[in-house]
Amino acid sequence: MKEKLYTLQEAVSSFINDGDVVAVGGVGRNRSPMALVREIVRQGKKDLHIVGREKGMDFDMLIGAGCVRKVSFALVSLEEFGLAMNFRRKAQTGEIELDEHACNSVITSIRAAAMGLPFLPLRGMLGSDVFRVSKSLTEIKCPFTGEPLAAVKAIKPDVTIIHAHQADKFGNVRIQGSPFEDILKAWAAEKTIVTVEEIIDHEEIRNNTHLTTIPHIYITAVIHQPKGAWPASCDRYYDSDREEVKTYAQAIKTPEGFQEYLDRRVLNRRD
Amino acid sequence: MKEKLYTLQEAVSSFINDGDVVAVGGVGRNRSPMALVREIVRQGKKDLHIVGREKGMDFDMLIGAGCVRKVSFALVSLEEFGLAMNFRRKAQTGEIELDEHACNSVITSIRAAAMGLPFLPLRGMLGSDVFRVSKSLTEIKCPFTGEPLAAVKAIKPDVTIIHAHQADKFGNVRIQGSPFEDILKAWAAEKTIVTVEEIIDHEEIRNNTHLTTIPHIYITAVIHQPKGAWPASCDRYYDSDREEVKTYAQAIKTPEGFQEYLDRRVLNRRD
Amino acid sequence: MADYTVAELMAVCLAREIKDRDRVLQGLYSPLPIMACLLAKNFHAPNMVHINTADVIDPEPTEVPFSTAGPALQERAVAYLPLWQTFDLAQQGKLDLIFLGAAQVDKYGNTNLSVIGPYEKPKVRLPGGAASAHLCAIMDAVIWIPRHNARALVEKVDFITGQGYLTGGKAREGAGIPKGGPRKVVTNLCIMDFEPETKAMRLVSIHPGVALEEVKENTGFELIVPDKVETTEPPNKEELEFMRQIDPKGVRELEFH
Amino acid sequence: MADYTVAELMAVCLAREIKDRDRVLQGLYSPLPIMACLLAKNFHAPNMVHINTADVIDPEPTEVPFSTAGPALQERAVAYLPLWQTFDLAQQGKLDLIFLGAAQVDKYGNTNLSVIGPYEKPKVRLPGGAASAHLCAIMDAVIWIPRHNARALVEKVDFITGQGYLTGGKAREGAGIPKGGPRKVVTNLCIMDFEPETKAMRLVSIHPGVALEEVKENTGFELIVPDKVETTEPPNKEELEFMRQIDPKGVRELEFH
Repeated sequence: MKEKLYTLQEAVSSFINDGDVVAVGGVGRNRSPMALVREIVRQGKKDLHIVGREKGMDFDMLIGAGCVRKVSFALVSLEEFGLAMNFRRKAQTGEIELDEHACNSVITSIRAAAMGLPFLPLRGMLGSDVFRVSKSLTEIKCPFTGEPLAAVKAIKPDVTIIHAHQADKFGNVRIQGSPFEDILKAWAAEKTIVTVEEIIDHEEIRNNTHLTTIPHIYITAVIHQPKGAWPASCDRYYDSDREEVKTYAQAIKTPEGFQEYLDRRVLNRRD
Repeated sequence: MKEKLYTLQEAVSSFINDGDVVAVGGVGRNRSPMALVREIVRQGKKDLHIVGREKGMDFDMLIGAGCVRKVSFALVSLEEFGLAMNFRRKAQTGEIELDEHACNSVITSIRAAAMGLPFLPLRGMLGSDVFRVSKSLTEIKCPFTGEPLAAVKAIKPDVTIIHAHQADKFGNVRIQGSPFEDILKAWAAEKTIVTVEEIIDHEEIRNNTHLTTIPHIYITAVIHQPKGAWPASCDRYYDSDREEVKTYAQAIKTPEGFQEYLDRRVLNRRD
Repeated sequence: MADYTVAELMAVCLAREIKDRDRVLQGLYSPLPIMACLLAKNFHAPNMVHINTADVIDPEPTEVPFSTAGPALQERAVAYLPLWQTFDLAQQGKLDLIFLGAAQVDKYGNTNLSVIGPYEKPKVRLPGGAASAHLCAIMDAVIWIPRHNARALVEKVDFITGQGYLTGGKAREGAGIPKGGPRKVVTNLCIMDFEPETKAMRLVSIHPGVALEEVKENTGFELIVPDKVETTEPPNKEELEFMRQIDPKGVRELEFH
Repeated sequence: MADYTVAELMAVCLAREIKDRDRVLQGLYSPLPIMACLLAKNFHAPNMVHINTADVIDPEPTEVPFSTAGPALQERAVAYLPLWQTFDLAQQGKLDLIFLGAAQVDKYGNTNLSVIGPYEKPKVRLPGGAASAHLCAIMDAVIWIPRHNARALVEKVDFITGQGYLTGGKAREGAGIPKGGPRKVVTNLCIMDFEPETKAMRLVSIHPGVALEEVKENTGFELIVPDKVETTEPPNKEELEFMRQIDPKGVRELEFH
């Protein structure tokens, strides 16, 4: 096994390239890899194709900061704090390309890649305009039963970014709460970068085989980043910081407000 | 949640019917649900279609005892103790129908059912005579890339039988070692019967959410059956009983020897 | 004046759609559905299975959190269940009910959470339909609308995110999605269902204190009004006490500010 | 007389096929492959990834168990990895090597573990090919044959369970399975590979004390014999000590009794 400890700066500059397909961990404002997101913004990555299911501030910030070319998603929202205004604005002007999905079709596109397949079949989707307008979905017939199904095109991430609870220096990772699709995203990607609350001893991994949720073969870089999900929650460690999300939700009502937020909370700050 | 504690006899008589598709847990001689297998033999179930990946004494005994109509498998062998002679004999005479697979194609047929799909695509298989002769496999083209793939027909078990380590009375199950495909098989089946080494308190389940490997919604019956895998191994509880497997391997060299073994070790004995 | 809020009334209406042993998925930003699940489990449907977006099954939260995928929703759960596995369950036909929010719902129960205006050049880009385009095709859904008005209840949605009965009648079957469909629509004014033949939306009951005219005026299409329209049964004392105890911060009111 | 057994020699030959950082799957009833994985990891390939049929990754067993899916093979592993996930990895092209046993192997490296005689009415029904029909189509394999004779090494297998180079040359590409293929065949007499153009089996090295004639006589087809044939490098003292220490019960000898 290879040691894989990096700083946030090193990992983002070494393993994320302009134009990459980037799958982003977490759901809503829970266990989102926000420190990695902010570092991507600081490093000014461009033309990313970001992929996730139900996303919030992470997607909105990357979109607002101009890092994004294309979005594969089922929902982008700030939950009770309202709309993801950067997403809305850039979608309305056509500055970002939308690859709209249902939760399970975007999950299935990741799952196809995780299984090493170019597509997977799916029930449902038929009859929805999401299906009708999508370039990632088409209709097929089961070769055995003849029944109509949706086919979902695989999305293979160049990089997956997730925040987890613990890892050893070799990249044996423990998620100690809701798994979301983080594990599928790590399986599917060429490279996976994980920030963790704690670095634990390798012996601890060996002594508790059953607690490892993602083994080292799926992990490219491990970053010790306590509070790396902030202002999202990290199960067992901290809840989401509603005040910060509210501040963000207020700020993004205008492009100027968002830029001011970025300057203050991201660009002139280090994680 | 419903209480689901049964005796071995009740569970097999209530939930397994002649003609059922039965997925059998474990691999080789590890965590095979042998007490359930023996009870199926004692109750004289007929025309079963048994499904597993790399199976041993469990499949051979069910086949030898005349419970089986069809076998979906990738390998049936007693490992270092040699051939599964009941399997061999009845395959050679045509008394059982063979649905031969590779490990991953039989797993994928279960996985398709677990995903609620009539088929799944698969890489590989092409060029093999296993593929050529199979009624469960056919060639398809990816609707997006055009590449040739195998399609695997779903096998939906009527019943899955597994042996696990612990469960509460509601059927929240803990597997504390190699998962094999037991979890997929439970997800896929209409009904799942599990024998366990220990019944644990429901509070213990609630206090350690992360240790539950199969939640109650997938489980139909829980049987407290210590040594329920014997003579197969049960990780952390006991290793396989090589003497017993050797005795079995000797016995099955002739149909008479097998019948004598059945009488002595299965029919005139209770688990 | 009633001693309950409209949020509390709606939560109870949603809860009543859950039968004992039902398997129910509660999604992200679903303050009323989470109340409904906890109410059902605590009162009339103790064996319902509550699956949530925090990826657990049957949690026993001490207090409802603001983010309905938040860590508090893992509390005392019997197992983790990744959402993709819940979707597998739905594809197997083993998930019984989802609750569905929408910016627009039309006469045939189609829902829109994608765009107002044309898809490629939208007037308003909405957040997206989350699970709906998948699940609405294969199972039962109950739709909740906190603001019943003619912009939310429309003749025809601008974009079908979640499949209702499409153009009504047998259109769902024709589209290859015979199973399920929207069962009820619960709003701040009333409860509606779908007439079995035409699959057009039909009034079931009106909330206490609401006039039939108010419902009609705020509905953007001609609602079927049967001869007999009930008054919605309000929450009882125990239900109210339970909600106030498990939700002291008022998560259930989030959509009504 | 050599101070090592042919099993030990073959284990070392298999081990040498493992490069550092290779991801290797070791299957059920695979006494030599398990020795090969542990040898490689302990000596020349410390960063190889050992994935096994006990569904774990990188175990550190104290002692090799008889069943190569046995609980002892979970010891000190870094994680559980269900086999279906390992197959997903293989489909992604991220598994580097498997070892493959066979009842028959032919000139083009096709292997048979299904039947002797016609498929529908076999003379002998064999146990089945386990992972081979899937993995042999998409990755590199090394085949081990404990008894090199003309019944095991045949002109043409009765049934292709595991894909080799099919009818040789570009036949694999033609069948839609361009990647991988058998790399080496290690027997109790020698090591063979496949001639790059015709994909026919070719002698690489003969084990110490074995005559070329013995190899030829025991091979059921005309083996390509290059001008220069090496003698197989025997296990060294450290390798032998390691094997005897980690395998005191002689699991590695199981196929040679």
